[in-house]
Amino acid sequence: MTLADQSLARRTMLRLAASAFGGASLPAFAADAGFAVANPKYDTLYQRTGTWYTKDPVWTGWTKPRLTWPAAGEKVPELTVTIPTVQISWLDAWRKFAEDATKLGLRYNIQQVSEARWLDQIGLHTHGDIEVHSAILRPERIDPAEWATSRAYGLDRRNFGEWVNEQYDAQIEAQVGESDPPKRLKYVQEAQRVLADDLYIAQLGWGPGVIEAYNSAAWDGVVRTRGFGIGSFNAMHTFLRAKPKTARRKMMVGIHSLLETTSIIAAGNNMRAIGRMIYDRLAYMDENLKIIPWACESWTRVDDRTWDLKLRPGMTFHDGTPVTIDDLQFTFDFMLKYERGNFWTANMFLAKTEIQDAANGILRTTFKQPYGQFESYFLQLNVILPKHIWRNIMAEQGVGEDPTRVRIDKPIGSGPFKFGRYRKDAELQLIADKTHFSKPSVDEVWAVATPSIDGLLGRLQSGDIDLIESSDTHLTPSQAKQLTGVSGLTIVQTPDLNWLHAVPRASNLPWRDFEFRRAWHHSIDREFLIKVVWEGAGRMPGANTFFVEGNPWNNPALPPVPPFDLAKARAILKEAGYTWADDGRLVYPSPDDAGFRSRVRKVCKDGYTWGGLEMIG
Amino acid sequence: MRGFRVILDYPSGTAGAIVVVVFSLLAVFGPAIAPHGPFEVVYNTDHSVLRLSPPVANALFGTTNQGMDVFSQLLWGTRSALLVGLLSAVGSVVLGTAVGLASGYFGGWTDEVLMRLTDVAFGIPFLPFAMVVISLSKPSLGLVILLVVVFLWRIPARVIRAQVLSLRSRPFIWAARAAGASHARILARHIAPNVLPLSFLYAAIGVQTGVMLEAALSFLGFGDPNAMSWGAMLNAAFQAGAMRSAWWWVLPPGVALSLFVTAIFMITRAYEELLNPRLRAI
Amino acid sequence: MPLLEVENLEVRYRTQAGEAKAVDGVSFVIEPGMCLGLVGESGCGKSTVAKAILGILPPAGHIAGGAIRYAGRDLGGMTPRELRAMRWRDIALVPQSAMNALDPVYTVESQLAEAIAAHQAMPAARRRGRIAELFELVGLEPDRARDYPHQFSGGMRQRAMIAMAMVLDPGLIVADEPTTGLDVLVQDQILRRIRDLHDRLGKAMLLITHDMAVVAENSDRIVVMYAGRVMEYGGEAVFRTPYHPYTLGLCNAFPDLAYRARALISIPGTPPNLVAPPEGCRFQARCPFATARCGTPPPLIEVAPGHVVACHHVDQAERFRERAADPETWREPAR
Amino acid sequence: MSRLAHAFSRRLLLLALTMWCILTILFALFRLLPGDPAAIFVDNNMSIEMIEHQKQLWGLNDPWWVQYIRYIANMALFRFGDSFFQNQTVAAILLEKITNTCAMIFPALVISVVLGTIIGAFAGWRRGGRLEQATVTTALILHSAPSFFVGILVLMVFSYQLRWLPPGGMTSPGGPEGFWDLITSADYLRHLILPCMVLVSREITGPVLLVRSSMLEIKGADFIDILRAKGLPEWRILVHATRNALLPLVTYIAVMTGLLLQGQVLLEIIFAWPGLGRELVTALADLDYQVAQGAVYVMALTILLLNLVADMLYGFIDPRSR
Repeated sequence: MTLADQSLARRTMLRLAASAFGGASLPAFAADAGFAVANPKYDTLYQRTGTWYTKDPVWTGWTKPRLTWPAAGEKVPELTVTIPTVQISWLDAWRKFAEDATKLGLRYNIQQVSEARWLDQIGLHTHGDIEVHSAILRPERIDPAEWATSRAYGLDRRNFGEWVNEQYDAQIEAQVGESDPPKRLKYVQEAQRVLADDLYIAQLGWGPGVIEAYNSAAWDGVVRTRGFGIGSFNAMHTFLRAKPKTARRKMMVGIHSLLETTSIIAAGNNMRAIGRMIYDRLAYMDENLKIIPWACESWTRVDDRTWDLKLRPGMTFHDGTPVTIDDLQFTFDFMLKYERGNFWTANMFLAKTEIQDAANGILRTTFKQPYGQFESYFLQLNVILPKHIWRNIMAEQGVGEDPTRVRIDKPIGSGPFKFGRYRKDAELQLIADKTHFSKPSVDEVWAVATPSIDGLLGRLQSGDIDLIESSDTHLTPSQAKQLTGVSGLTIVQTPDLNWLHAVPRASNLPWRDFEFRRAWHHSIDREFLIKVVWEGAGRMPGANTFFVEGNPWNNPALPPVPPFDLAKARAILKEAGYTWADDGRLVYPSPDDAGFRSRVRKVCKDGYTWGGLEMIG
Repeated sequence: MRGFRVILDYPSGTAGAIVVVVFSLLAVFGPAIAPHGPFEVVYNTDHSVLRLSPPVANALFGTTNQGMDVFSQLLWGTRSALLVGLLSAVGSVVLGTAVGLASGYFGGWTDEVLMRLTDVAFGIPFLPFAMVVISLSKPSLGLVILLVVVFLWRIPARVIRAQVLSLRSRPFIWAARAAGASHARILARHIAPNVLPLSFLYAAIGVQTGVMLEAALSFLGFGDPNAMSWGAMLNAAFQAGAMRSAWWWVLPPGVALSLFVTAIFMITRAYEELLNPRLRAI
Repeated sequence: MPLLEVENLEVRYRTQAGEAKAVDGVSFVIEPGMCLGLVGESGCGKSTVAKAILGILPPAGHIAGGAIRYAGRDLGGMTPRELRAMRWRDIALVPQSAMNALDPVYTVESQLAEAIAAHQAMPAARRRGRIAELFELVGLEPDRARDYPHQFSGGMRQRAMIAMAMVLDPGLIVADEPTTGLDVLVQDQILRRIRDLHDRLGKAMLLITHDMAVVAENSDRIVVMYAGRVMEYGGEAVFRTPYHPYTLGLCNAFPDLAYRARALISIPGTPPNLVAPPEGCRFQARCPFATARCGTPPPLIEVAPGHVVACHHVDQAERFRERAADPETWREPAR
Repeated sequence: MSRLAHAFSRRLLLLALTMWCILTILFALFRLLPGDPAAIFVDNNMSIEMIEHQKQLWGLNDPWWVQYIRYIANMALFRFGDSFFQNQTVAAILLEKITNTCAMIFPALVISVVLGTIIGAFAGWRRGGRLEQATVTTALILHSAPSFFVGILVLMVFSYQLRWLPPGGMTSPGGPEGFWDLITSADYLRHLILPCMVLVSREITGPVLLVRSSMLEIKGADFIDILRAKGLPEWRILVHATRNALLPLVTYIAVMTGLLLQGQVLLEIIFAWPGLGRELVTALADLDYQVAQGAVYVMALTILLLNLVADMLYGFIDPRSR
């Protein structure tokens, strides 16, 4: 079982397309034998036909030496950290971490690459020792599987450190099939405990804070959605409930990312969020992240793989056509038929749908296996497509089997906002559908593309925009400070659920040594990240978990993160048999150090079972 | 050296020369006199970060949003800027001169091939091309220099070819050839000395263009992340959204860049007048 | 009334070294129908005289004294508007090197037409007719008028310039070294054309040249200039019986004309610096016959009616003429 | 005329050759796409069959030279493929962006050339004056000032401090629709002023300095004396001189447009202008390679075509070169 990140799939298609017109060709690699996996179950990730790690010369070239026992006196190699160029703050933090690590005899090689190349490298696990990642919140990402599975499950490719802890994986496998939320929470909390205990990922900071500014002279009653803030199209409560104070009933929203397409199928994340304001989601979340009914009035669990969905009565599409259960079923059928993993991944476990009660609008959905993500993922991601428009759209436009190629110039949905005017990369007008059940109080929402933070702040200051779309753009305290004097603007901070973490390559040396990991965790000056880089807008991580305090899935009883203490780190390393060379560099314990050999073989802390790559020889 | 004296005959040339000398000194000694490292955070006495501060005593030009000292960054940035400028100038002029000499002197197919190559180079839009290359690989100062060289060599190549062509028909070349001098000797003894002043001119122009292009690339975020440069400073200010308020962060790199580029421009104009007396009346 | 009177003309140029007296007290008179030859080495100021008359001195130059009168009217006292109206209609120019005298981006015809249009309203058709007529006059095919200057040969361009000079039928034509840069055959043809203008149409003319032979053939009166000053001024006696050693030297340069000279003899040395010219006779440094007296300004002596010479030693002219024929005399400067 | 035709066809051939070389470079560059194309096999949601199908569809199983020939053919016919991100053909995207870019460049170009010529002509004509000295010094400084810095400065002053002009974009939200309505609207003009000013401030220096120096050269030419001697009014003489001085400018305009097109990238970022340069930056960030590649191709082609046009135009303007 795996969950795919659709961004990876998207890039695959992009690369394929670029190959066609840009001419890349596919080199053939000779399979490299010599790699072994402790538990054959995990073999599939490395050896299965269609996977490629062991066939990739870059990956094998990197991994092989790191799975070879170090010689006597061998220094711990340079630790490579790869950071995308756009993430200036990550680099700022890593410069400090690297400086501190030299005091332990560690050398970092911090590489900055374009975001494109970074995505590629982490996807191929050729990014080096440490992968750095931050959370960007979306409604479906409240579901614990988004992070717990993708970043640490032994069979997921987005587990960039290739950490394979069988006890952790057991919890993950259990939670995803558990459709009863309280029971699922138990599994998720136990998984978090294992993760934190085995010292795999290092949470560097919880944050940065969600700080926003809005035009309070013109608007009242903005809604602060936990983790999202007031201005996120993903959490559209502000756009539904804010009250205009002036005659202007249009809300102008500056948006950093460009508006690239109006097709909800082909869109990237920002436009997809807008798409879900036009098409109705089946369920949504309130400002406290509690799941609430949306286009589906209610749902009933029949068994652990079957649910009955009841459509909200009285809804109409923006062209006046009533929304029927046929439309809902058509949407699922459409997704089932064309699901290629390159758009919505929510439907990959759906087996079939049948209309249970047409008069009352009840549809039965059946899944291939017990499904724990029904409410928090499946209902959040799916929308209702108007059957009368979409029925033959693929054939009419002659796009073959590829729904991402469908052009929808003027989307018609049943959501709270009608699609108005659109100028690509410039502006998009959303007109409130006053007949919608959510009863939007604004008249219009305009998304105004402004590609730089400076431009956004300038427009906020000049009153051109009322707030900034906050899915990926928050203010720093110093930016907020610049705006505090501006009349009419109010700064608000919303409790955040964000984090920034580092993932070491646990399957490789030196990270295979639990004691080394422990020492490394002590070498990270998290306070620097929070106080200096984030300008104080962040929290010290309570534990090494993805589900920060405030997240509904948080486990409050986790071991704390190892504090920044270089002396302690040094002591741990010394205790574990590490020595220091004349130039100060850290040297591996001697090859006959039995403790070292056993730790490296086991990788996991005592009490857990390692299922991943084994040392060579 | 005669060239330098002529440059100094022009007030603008003198001013330019002084500015360039000052910047060169800063590039060499700047990091040594910089009170902080390029990425070092400046703290207040109470150990809070001196963040986004206008110029004060312990941060002469103020600080960035990360509490880094703008003055120190400027000094470190001068070094990278001049390094890129100098190396790309040398690279492009050596390459351009070699191509120009070979093309102009040997003529025929050599000329045809090299000049078509130059035409191709002239067809490449630099910034877009450089952005593509950098985003496909890894940003570094070396790559920026390489790209600037690839972009710049074409101009000296064409100009020097034209110069060589006119030299080639002069009697002393015929005489030398009739006397049995080898190609290498003729090139080295008779042609190169006449072409070198032009090469110097294009080296100066190369420094200017190199500095400018590095700044532009860095500003767009395609610069070397580990090197502090003027463009990178502007980029950081732009990314931080500090343009509207933190004038102390924006002005130093911008003014330094403009000043340096103007200075070189003044020198090249004075030098051009030396090379081309017809312009002297102008 | 004389057509053109130049009286004590002084022209100065601003140079980096100081003010150069390019023309220093030059006077001459051109009567209607007369051809005056102005002769001297290059740089002696003769072209400057022409430019001053036409009012096209470069920005660095200005008239510092004296007067130029055309038909009795002082050009210096005219308003720019009057001056403009007078130009070309009254005084036209056949310039040195017609190569660059035509605007390369306009057709020859339009440049001629422009001159007409600037001074008189004339329908385009008549203008074209006039131009065709003039082209024939100077020996050019009229249908080449629509060509661009670069399509003409050097000689053709100079003819076009002569046509242009004639286009308004001016009272005076200034021909400033009209044969520079042309090959000998063409030079001859051009000179013949110019002589035609003078002979057949009775045009008054100021012919400027360094070539004594040209002057001898064409001119009624001759002015010999050296270093901004007039050395000798008179009728054809100037080259038949020259008085001034400089004139002798000039004549030597053209053997068929030279006074009993057998070989081509040139004057050694270079003209003096005009920023700080020597006291006295300007030619003294190069004059083989110079004496101490030459350090004082030479008097203007009328040796014959209408024949004026600026030399202290007019009395020794006979001896000079004999000695001047001997190349040895010119071997070394006197001092 | 046949000589002209011959020259033209030779130039066209050279252009094709140059373009082919650039395309080959691009082909090679994009073959070095980040990462390993074999990575396409890893997507668990993409079946092998689908990948194979897709590869077959795009001809990726063909030998490299077949792909190369197809690629060149596609490019030559402006078949850039589709943008995955934007759900549109790349050609359509590029066309729209070029239009927007031209909406900024074109006015700037016209103003720079016209105003620059006038200023340069006067500066050259009235040589030595204080005005001329000031013009030249200003031009030198403007020429050297990096446009993105100037852009930031004018934004700081006119937009953020004085609040006279909008800080970016082509229109205010809800501005006029349709290209013609847009570019004839006052709103668009207001948005155009700042970026146009920055572009002009830099680009005008070329014509000013160029026209000034050729003016100085022409002023000393004999034919100017003749024109004056002909009694032409001063302005007529100035027209003659300017017309001659314009010759080198024609070639320069092509160079200038090429430079503008590239330098545009920076200004489009600063002024949030949805043009070709910004599209390229976004495309590179989004891995939208078809768009990136198309954009570079179009820019290179534009530059080459402009040079060709300039050469040909020069032939028409300067009778000597015919």
